[in-house]
Amino acid sequence: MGEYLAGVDIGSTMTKVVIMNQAMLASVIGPTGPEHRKLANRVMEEALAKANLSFDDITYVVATGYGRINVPFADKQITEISCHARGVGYLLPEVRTVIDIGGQDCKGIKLSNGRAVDFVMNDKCAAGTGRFLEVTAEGLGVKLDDMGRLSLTAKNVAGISNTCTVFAEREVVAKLSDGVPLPDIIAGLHEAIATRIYGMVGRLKIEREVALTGGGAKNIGLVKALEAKLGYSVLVPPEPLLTGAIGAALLGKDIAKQAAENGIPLLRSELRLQEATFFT
Amino acid sequence: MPGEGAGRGLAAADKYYQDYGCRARELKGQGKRIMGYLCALAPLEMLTAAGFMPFRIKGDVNEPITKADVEMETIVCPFVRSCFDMSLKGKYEFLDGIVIPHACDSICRTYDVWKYTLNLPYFHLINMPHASDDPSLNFYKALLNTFRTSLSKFAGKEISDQSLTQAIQLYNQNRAKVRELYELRKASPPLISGAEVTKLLVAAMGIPVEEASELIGSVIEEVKQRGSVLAQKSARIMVVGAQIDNVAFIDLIEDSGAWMVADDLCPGARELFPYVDATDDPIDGIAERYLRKVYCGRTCRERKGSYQEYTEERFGHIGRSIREFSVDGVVLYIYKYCDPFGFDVPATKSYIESMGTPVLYLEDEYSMSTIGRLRTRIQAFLELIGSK
Amino acid sequence: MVYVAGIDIGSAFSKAVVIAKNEIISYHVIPSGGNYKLTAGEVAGEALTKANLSFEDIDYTVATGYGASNVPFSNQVVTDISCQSRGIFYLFPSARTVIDIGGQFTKVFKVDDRGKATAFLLSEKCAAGSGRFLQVIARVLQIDLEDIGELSLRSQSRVDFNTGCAVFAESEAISRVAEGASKEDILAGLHSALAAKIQTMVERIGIEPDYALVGGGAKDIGLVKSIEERLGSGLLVPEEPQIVAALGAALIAEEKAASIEILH
Amino acid sequence: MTEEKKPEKRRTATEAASRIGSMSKALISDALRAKEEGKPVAYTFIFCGYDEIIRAMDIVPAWTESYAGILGVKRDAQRFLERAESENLSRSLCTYALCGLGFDNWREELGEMPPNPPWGGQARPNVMLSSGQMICDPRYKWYQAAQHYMPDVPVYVGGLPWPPYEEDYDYREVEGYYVKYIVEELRGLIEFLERHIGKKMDWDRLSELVDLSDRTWNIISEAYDLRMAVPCPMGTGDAMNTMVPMVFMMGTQEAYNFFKDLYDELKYKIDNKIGVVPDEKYRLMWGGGLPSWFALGDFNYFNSKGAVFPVETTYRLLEPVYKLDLPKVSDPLEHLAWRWVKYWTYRYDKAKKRPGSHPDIEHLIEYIEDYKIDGVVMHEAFSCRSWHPGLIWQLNHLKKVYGDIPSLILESDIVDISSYNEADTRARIDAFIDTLEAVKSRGR
Repeated sequence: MGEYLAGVDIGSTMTKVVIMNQAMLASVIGPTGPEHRKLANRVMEEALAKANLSFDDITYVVATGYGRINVPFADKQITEISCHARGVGYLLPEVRTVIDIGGQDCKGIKLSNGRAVDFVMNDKCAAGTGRFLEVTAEGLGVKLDDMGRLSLTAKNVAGISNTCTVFAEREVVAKLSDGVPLPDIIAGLHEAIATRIYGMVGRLKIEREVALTGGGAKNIGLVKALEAKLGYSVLVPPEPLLTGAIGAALLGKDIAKQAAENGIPLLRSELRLQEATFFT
Repeated sequence: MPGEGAGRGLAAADKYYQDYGCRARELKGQGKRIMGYLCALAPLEMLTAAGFMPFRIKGDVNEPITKADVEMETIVCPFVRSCFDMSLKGKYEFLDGIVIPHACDSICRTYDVWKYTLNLPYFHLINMPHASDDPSLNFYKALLNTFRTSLSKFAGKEISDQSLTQAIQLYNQNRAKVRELYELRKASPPLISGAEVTKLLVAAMGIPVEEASELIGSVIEEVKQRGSVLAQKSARIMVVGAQIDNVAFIDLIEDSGAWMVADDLCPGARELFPYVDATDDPIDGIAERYLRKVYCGRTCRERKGSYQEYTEERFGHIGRSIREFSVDGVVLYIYKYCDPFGFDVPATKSYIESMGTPVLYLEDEYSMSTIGRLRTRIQAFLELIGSK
Repeated sequence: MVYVAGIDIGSAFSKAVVIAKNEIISYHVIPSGGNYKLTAGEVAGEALTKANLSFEDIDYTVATGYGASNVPFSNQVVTDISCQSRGIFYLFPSARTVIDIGGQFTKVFKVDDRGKATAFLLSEKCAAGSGRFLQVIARVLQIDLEDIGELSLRSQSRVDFNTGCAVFAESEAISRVAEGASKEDILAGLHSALAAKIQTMVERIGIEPDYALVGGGAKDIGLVKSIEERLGSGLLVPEEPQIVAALGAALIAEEKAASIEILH
Repeated sequence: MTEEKKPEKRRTATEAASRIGSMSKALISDALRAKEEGKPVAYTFIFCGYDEIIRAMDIVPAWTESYAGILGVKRDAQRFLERAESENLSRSLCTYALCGLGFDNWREELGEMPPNPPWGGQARPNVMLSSGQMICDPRYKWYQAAQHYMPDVPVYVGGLPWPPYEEDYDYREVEGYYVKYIVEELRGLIEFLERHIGKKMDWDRLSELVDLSDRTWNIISEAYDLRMAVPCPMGTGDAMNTMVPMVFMMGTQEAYNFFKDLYDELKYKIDNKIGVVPDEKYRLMWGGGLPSWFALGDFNYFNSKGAVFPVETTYRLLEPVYKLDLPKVSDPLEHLAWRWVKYWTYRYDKAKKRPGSHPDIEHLIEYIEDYKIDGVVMHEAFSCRSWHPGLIWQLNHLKKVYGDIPSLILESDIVDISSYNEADTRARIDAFIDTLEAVKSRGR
């Protein structure tokens, strides 16, 4: 039957939208700017166009992520913790621990039959988040996407002592000037961030299988560094950026199903999709 | 006469909370002497018996710490730094002195910084032991008598056993009121919100004990009269931690769809539930209470028997509250740089979880700037409890 | 004519100053980039070209700054605190307290009546409250670093900005914008947060006017104003606040050159 | 995290200091051997006041701070810190304790030592001897937390406080009950040990050891006083080594002999004008804070700039016993108690003589004058609230009651290397040397 669910995940750096019914129909990923609301609408429209649907075809919209409150047309806000859990549980049922490395935070989530049972989160300090790599990549004059590949050619990993992202940046630039090979430095950065993440997520008593999601999962160097810490290989979903949005859509589906079963009408947001910006 | 100047009910509590120190300032104007103190372990009965109005120094999460950093390292507990910052900024200009119990390193090790930076006529460190065996208790009694002598010298009046006994009664009545207040939280939904309780208890730290008891009493009446007006929410939360003297964090919990119905905090149950027993020498009862009845991480309880019994001895009161207040989840809220509570986290967490109660451990910095960041954690924790 | 040069390789920008007879002949500023050695050559080369000189014309070169050791052609390396003191003394002999807001560190130091540093303080081991704060924000708000100052002065109601981390200043700014705060108010908030930290450092080292402000941060009129407010005193700001250390290095180089002359 | 490159072998000025490596290694292996031979091992703290008692009962001490420090020196602390973090212990807590707890947690989980532990690892204790004294909170919290991983190991918590410095009463009015309390707590310790180790205290032996440690206090003071000489024969860098027999071997003949040798060596160096640095330009005092164990090389860096450290307030928690005017008592425990209280109150009278002064300030002034100090260097270790709060105030107050003097506060940690950056630290040292020169040249 034509029940369409939408999940909108506004992260600190990337915004993702998926539209699903039985399977995923459309997904859009775009950078998050200062104007969340405007962006949410734009990205949603794009996704709808891709799926040849209009907003009225959508049964339920769940917003998640750091900007979730800025999605006027969402029917419900749910934290990224629950959404990632639901999304990964759906994509990779065997997973017990999720490590999500976002642009400005890092989460560890413990799963038990597709639901979050415990979690840890870092967003106090940029060390251990994607920003750490972004900033240092800038300092090195390297494209973020090349970091992973480059680090794999490291001969001997350079030690990065500073955990403060800003100081790490100056530290790596100094190392570069001292003639330390680029790959060694980048490998050192991955080592440093993997260490921070491992220390934090370790609080959950990590159990296999482990899935890696978020932008960090696209960085092969970081994946390898984490696998080295864990001592075994991790699973990475086909599109690691989308697990939150997929989970959001699925939770929307659960809510719709629940309502139908209890024969109560589905509570929906008054606001429909329209060009809203933070100025208005 | 008691209660003079003190308004009534939640409105008065809110006024004293918002304008913390206004009553002390007023009384100072009327010639009352005000003695500041840091931390729940200052023996208030002694201050009151000496004719002072005890005034609890608090910080301010909304005020960035600036002046304090000129004299004090930033590796000190942020709550203590904020208290010091407020004092330096003249927020408590009405104080005649400050009494500081040897609570933790952050307080004890900065004693000289406080003493030599704030020009106040009186300072005294009560060098409370960390051990709690009998020799420690006797030592503590000796300390209290040294303090008694020193304080009466400054007060210019002898602190008689009789005045101590009266003070003890006043504070025990106050503690009874607080217990009565907490009864209102047992209903579901609670009759009074966590934010309302915290505001009231903070307000009470800044006014004379008789007025505090009356204020709490008037709030109890008001709340009973208004009946069950609070909405039903998804979870009943207990907060365990060192000191919370503002509602920002509690609002965060209660705005996220839960009620805070119990605590092991200062100000809160940990500090305000224990009574002082009537003893021939009032010092005995006071010493026993502050060293052995206030379950603060800074006091090392003697281990008798197995480690499990020891854990029960240390955290049993938390377990009892979880049952009595039918708590669904506990937020373990610890400040950075807090040695007494920081080292307890693994044991506290596993004790509470062993009761089947989920725990959210948060390390925070005593600043509004972090509140936003905690929101997602709180909401996720509540979703997690809800899906159980 | 004896020409000497001062080279300052900072973590964000590199500067070169050429002087003769105690007068600035030319100077140049470029971003430090990823290779200090190349940067050093480039910035010095540019300054020399401006002065129609070549490396051969330079009698003595003093290098300073975070990357000083990477200046192959320097005769001597001198700490940036000594160079800045010397430079400030040349520009403002009355300055006793100098505030340097650099790329990542904020430094406050005392200069005596001979242009020598007698005490100093550096900001803590975390970039909170460093100049980096502003760079990050400029990018988020899609404005030029140069415009930050002017904009902030138009603030109506300042946003209280109190993040722990310079990098997260970015996300905090983003959410403030999302909440509808204006760029002006956000910048004003940042400035006051930074100024508060600086005031603390000045009080720690001991208040002593006149105050001078140098480093990239001194180009930010909004920051200057908000520091002046907090200190309740005006600030001496050089026209080119970024080149003070390089200038001082050059002045020290000139003294060296002179003393060598005497030896010969 | 990838560890920093191992530090270059640090140069020591004295032959005595160069012997320390093997001595501290021996301390670790003693505990391990004791385990094998079924002898009792006790976790305990430096300056716990228990030394003579432990030695007299043939209990082998495992100094948990020492092992954490060694992990720091070897730049191998991070994995244990991470382990502790995974246990929900905040990284802002004492990193000695975090290393120790990380190690305990790991060892207990494996039932054997963690992978390649430096020097064979930290032996599992039979008892843990906490201290509810005033030095720091981790001294009672650390082993309380360790019980979470070793629930079967009994813990003793004894209180050894000292009177705070106050104007409103004289410490002599209270020292009596402080001593009484300490004696009771030490007696409690002995009962606890007799109960759990099943060995009686040999009181005559205890008296001998107390007498030996008195003499060791004296010889240490006399040896260290020799460092007043110009040029200075031994700096703080070396003192961070020679603290080993002082704090881990008190009450042993070996410690006494070590400092006797040090005394002779320093005498020889002075007679032959052998200084730490050939051309001594600046005499600095290490005026507060524990060192960064992974960066002791920084002392050599100071030396390379012509700066020496003739004296430090750190790891010199003793005075010549004959200066403490201790009452004559027969009970060795009472003697220990008096020595403890009189040591901590040693400069109280002095402080009362100088308006607005304080014993800590008097301590600094005394050293500045006795050792002809040009500048004060301190280290603020972020994870330790024992010695590090109050440093800023001490400097401010010193300048107020005594006079201005160049000062530098370094910021890092005792074992957490992620708080350290060599380039930045040395840049600060360079700048400080410049200010010293500027101030000195004014004087001339």
